[in-house]
Amino acid sequence: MSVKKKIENLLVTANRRLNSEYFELILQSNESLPGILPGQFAELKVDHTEHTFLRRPISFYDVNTDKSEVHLLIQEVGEGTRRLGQLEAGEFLNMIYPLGHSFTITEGTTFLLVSGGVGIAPMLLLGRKLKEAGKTPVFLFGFRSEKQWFDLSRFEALGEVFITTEDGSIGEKGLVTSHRVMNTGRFDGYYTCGPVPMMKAVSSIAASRDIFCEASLENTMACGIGACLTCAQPTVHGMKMACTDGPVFNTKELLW
Amino acid sequence: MSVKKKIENLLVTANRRLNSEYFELILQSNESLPGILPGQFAELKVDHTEHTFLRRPISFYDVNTDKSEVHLLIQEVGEGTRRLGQLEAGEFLNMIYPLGHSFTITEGTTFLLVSGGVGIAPMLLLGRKLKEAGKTPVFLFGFRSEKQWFDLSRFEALGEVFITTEDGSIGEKGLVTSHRVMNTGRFDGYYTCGPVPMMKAVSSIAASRDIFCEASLENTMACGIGACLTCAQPTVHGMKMACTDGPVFNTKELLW
Amino acid sequence: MVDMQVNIGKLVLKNPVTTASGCFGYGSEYTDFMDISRLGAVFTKAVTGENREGNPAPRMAETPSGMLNSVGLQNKGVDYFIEHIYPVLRQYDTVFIANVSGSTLDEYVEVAGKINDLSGIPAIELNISCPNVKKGGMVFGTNRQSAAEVVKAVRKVYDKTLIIKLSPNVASIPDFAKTAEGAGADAISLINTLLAMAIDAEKRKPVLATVTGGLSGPAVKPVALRMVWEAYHSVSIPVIGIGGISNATDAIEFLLAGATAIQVGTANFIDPQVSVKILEGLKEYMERHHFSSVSQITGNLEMPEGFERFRPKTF
Amino acid sequence: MVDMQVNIGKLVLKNPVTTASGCFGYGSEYTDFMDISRLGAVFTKAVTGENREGNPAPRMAETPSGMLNSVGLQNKGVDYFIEHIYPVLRQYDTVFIANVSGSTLDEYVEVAGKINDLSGIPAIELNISCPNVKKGGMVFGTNRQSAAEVVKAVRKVYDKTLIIKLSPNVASIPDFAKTAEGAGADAISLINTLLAMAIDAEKRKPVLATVTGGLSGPAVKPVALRMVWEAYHSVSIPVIGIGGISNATDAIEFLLAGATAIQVGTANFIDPQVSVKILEGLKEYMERHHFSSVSQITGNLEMPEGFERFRPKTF
Ligand SMILES: Cc1cc2nc3c(=O)[nH]c(=O)nc-3n(C[C@H](O)[C@H](O)[C@H](O)COP(=O)(O)OP(=O)(O)OC[C@H]3O[C@@H](n4cnc5c(N)ncnc54)[C@H](O)[C@@H]3O)c2cc1C
Ligand SMILES: Cc1cc2nc3c(=O)[nH]c(=O)nc-3n(C[C@H](O)[C@H](O)[C@H](O)COP(=O)(O)OP(=O)(O)OC[C@H]3O[C@@H](n4cnc5c(N)ncnc54)[C@H](O)[C@@H]3O)c2cc1C
Ligand SMILES: Cc1cc2nc3c(=O)[nH]c(=O)nc-3n(C[C@H](O)[C@H](O)[C@H](O)COP(=O)(O)O)c2cc1C
Ligand SMILES: Cc1cc2nc3c(=O)[nH]c(=O)nc-3n(C[C@H](O)[C@H](O)[C@H](O)COP(=O)(O)O)c2cc1C
Ligand code: FES
Ligand code: FES
Repeated sequence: MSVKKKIENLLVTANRRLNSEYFELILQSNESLPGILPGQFAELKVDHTEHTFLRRPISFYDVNTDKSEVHLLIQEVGEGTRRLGQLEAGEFLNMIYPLGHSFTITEGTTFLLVSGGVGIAPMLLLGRKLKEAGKTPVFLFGFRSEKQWFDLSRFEALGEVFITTEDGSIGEKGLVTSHRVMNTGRFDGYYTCGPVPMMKAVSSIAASRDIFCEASLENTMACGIGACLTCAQPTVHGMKMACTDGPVFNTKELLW
Repeated sequence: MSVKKKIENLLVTANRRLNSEYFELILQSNESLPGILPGQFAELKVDHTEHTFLRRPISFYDVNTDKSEVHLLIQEVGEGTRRLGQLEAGEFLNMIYPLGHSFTITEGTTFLLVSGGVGIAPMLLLGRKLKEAGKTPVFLFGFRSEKQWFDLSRFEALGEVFITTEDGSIGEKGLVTSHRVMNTGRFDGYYTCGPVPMMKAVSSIAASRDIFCEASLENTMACGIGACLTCAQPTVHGMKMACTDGPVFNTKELLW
Repeated sequence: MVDMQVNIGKLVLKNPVTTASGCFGYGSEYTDFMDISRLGAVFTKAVTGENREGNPAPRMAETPSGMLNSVGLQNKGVDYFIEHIYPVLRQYDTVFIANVSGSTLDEYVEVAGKINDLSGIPAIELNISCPNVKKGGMVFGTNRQSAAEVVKAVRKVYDKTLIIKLSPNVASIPDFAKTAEGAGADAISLINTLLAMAIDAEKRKPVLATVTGGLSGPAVKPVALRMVWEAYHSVSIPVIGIGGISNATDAIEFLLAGATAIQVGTANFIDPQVSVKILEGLKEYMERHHFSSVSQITGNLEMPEGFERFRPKTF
Repeated sequence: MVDMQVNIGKLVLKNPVTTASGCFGYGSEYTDFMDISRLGAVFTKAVTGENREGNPAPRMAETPSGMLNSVGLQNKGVDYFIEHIYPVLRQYDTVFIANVSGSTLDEYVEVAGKINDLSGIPAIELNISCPNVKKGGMVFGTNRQSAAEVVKAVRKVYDKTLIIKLSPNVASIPDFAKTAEGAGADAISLINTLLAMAIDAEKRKPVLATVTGGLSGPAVKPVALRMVWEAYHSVSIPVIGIGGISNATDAIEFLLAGATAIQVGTANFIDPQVSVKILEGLKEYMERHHFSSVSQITGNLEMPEGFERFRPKTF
């Protein structure tokens, strides 16, 4: 049973710069929020410019049901995200949501949530849902450098947090997959989001340990609602759509 | 001898709303201004949007050489002028200027400057130049209604001002061409800017009186500098370019 | 009250605003956002003889005021369509028109023949213009003889309203419009996408896995408008206008150029409610301009004096 | 230091960044904004046999990420060009390439022959693709036999570098590219504008006095890129890429698709300094990607695995 998708103008209540690349956008609905699950995303309308035409898909970072607020964590990579970064409190943002197939809460007790860069975005909501389900989330975040780091206390409130940076400027130096916590047998499964090579590496480790693993993909998308068939993802069950069958897939399914 | 054209980012020092349709944009150069003549225009860069791609040609309304400031009087008619209307003090606007062939200061002493709607824009600078040249400018402005009217004291400082509105909400009711001042023989020539039917009517009256008449045209333009040949204006001397041969033409020349 | 009804072959549509194939799924993807029964019709995504996986990923590239796609007719085949999708479509009070595609003449005939038996599908749109498949598709749409053959063959097995969707990747639209009409089409629709390409300069690779794809969106509107105008003056069957339509003004431009109805494609991705907004804008325009029937707009374009002395003759 | 030099036929250009015909006047319109001798070349506006008034006004319409023009080859004719314009061009340290247009085969031959005698013009671009004139222009560019005839005839009287400018308004670019090569062209340039149309819905009139015009600007870039890529793989003479190039990334995409040089057209209207900015961006890219010579970029595109299994064969 899927929640009805909405198209709505949400009020920007805050836009916080987290570091030189990331910002956190807080948007408020004047209705009660539909149920939003970890790993789901929204399609945001950005200005039509020389370089932007389609909507931009962005995961839910956090949800505050009482305040009818959603939080998005966004990295500036191009014109679309740059414009989103310029939004100011009081402006409105048109958004289609909630979209996509979420992470699965499965059997087992301890899970490692592995992200690279802004792939951290869906992990907060996921960590919270895991905790609510009585599980133990452990976070492992890879950043390029300290420059991508920001205050992680919201994650720390939910579980242990480990960090790696490629340049060693903070946390362990190296890639997430070489972090010692990945070499322990304490996890019943992995959840991962970030660059494809990283997710593939995490998925291989999961396969070698024969444990559960889900990855959230970032295929380019035109519609976000299953209508255009452009976000195709090859799987062992044939071609799937990242926007409706995903963006979260069990890595066993993926042909990538 | 033509002044060198510049492409420059000018500082918006003020953007004043004059009425529900018109605004006055004041822009400052950090260099000394090139010589700007009445009837000349600038090509303004507007954001690339769904509906705007090319620059927008706008006449000079006023020039303050001491402050290196230019004033533009703009009517919101579409997306481009709407965006210009949203510019705020402190922002920059890219502009190519000064462009085009100006009004001619000719023999005679008393001249009627006839405009319709935002065609009023080039008349202030023209009135001032005429006055400086020892002539007597008289202004006749046609507006659709009171809604297009704004404080005309800068014109009043230069000469008599007559107004007509189509609905009679201010000034004489009717078109400029039916205004009594047009039926007097006191003028040595007319200058006109506004809707083509109005300018044609003014030009016919000038012809019937055998007096001087210049009109400023608003042909659509792509480049504004004589390179694209899209702003063509048929004349008795063949096809002319409104951006370089005009926008001001002697109405005797025009085939319109 | 303005009369919005339009006729296309035997088909009567309650209004001229429809959605384009491949850009509106099977309609159900949009029911959360609008009442799809307000549309004149929904053109479904392509149906082929057999299940097709479509093309490899990536299949999409964003371009200035447009996008490229290389979906490649992904669908589960006509039998699956009849068994599983058709029953769902029947639940809506909406006219569904099946977009029929294929690689061979026989495949087109097979699919059209099977859909002919579905009482709830009153028309098909024969897609002889897909630029994204190796065989068939555009091959039929860019060769007059093949186009004539496939239309004739389908006409034999299909007795409801037959719409032929033309490719813009040709030198002369009138040639193909006339070919379709001569071969028995009840209407033509155009344009399908323009064959195009995107490159990632940093990676030094084409963006699409298929290298080339089809361009759609506002970028193509001026080309589409010209082709619809040419087609309208070349044939006497109705023309359905497609290409970059994103608001009511765009839709009206196509009607003025000669379209009897229009399809909204890519614009649905940016605003899933755009088709009903277009419908409302069209009504508002008709009232403002005192048109009592939408058919009064079709081809109602005042021509500049003596324009034929200057432009190249294209029809 | 990166080597920016490129060869086109007998012609050596100091860099691959040039400006497109009809979009840069005779160069002098831009000297207030930039040093035009920094450009690889300037393609002049069209030169025809006799004085031409061009088309009636309006000649311009703005479109999403693009524009239509219907200038119609306005110019004062080849004799005026030789007497009054050529002497001015000679004063610049810039390579000028004359864009030669006509209505008849004889006119092309006459103009080319006369320009052959000008020592300061090392190449011509034969415009067989203008969509904006009733006779000639696109007619030659959309019919292979006429195209071959006019190229052969001009080749006989013109012994410097002969560039043929192709029309995008055809079904197969490779056919025309090969035709030009076979008939003796030293290089081909593409694309000219796409035949298109704009309508004013409120006035219910076409925007252009000629009804149709040529679409240019970023909107056409994906189509142009595809055509340049097809042309590159069809012939062994150099290809000059044109169509919507507005920044260095766009230019690099065309080089990667197979262009030896590029022309900047419509973008000059928005930023008169864009061509030198492109030149600088290209140098920066070459340094970042460790290219020592710009020729290393041409056609240097990594192809996705097995793409030929999916896309329709276009060359
Ligand atoms: C389901 C989903 C959820 C996402 N969640 C988030 C999120 O929570 N926070 C966040 O910052 N980003 C997220 N992304 C990625 C985000 O959508 C893109 O970064 C954004 O669309 C880029 O837009 P732009 O205009 O800024 O950049 P563009 O100018 O479009 O692109 C700039 C660069 O980014 C690359 N790029 C563009 N789109 C994508 C994409 N979808 N995936 C990978 N690379 C891309 C381009 O190739 C280019 O190199 C998500 C993507 C998907 C599909
Ligand atoms: C030399 C010159 C000087 C000008 N000076 C001024 C000035 O001082 N103040 C001022 O407000 N305007 C002036 N204009 C007109 C101004 O350029 C247009 O109103 C503006 O470009 C419209 O842009 P837009 O994006 O707002 O509207 P668009 O969306 O481009 O057009 C909106 C409506 O305005 C019409 N329109 C667009 N361009 C023109 C044009 N050039 N002439 C007539 N109608 C047009 C369109 O057909 C459409 O109906 C001048 C034009 C020229 C050529
Ligand atoms: C993602 C996508 C998928 C499409 N799939 C089909 C298709 O299956 N069959 C078809 O005839 N046209 C297909 N088209 C073409 C559209 O129906 C339409 O002709 C084209 O996109 C131009 O209209 P637009 O600019 O409004 O999108 C597709 C277009 C897009 C963007
Ligand atoms: C206003 C204008 C005038 C043009 N005149 C000519 C011309 O005289 N001869 C020619 O071969 N091409 C002419 N062109 C086509 C351009 O040279 C170029 O091929 C086309 O505009 C595509 O490039 P762009 O998108 O960068 O503008 C003209 C284009 C424009 C916009
Ligand atoms: S983005 Fe359209 S189907 Fe997934
Ligand atoms: S606007 Fe380009 S020549 Fe006048």
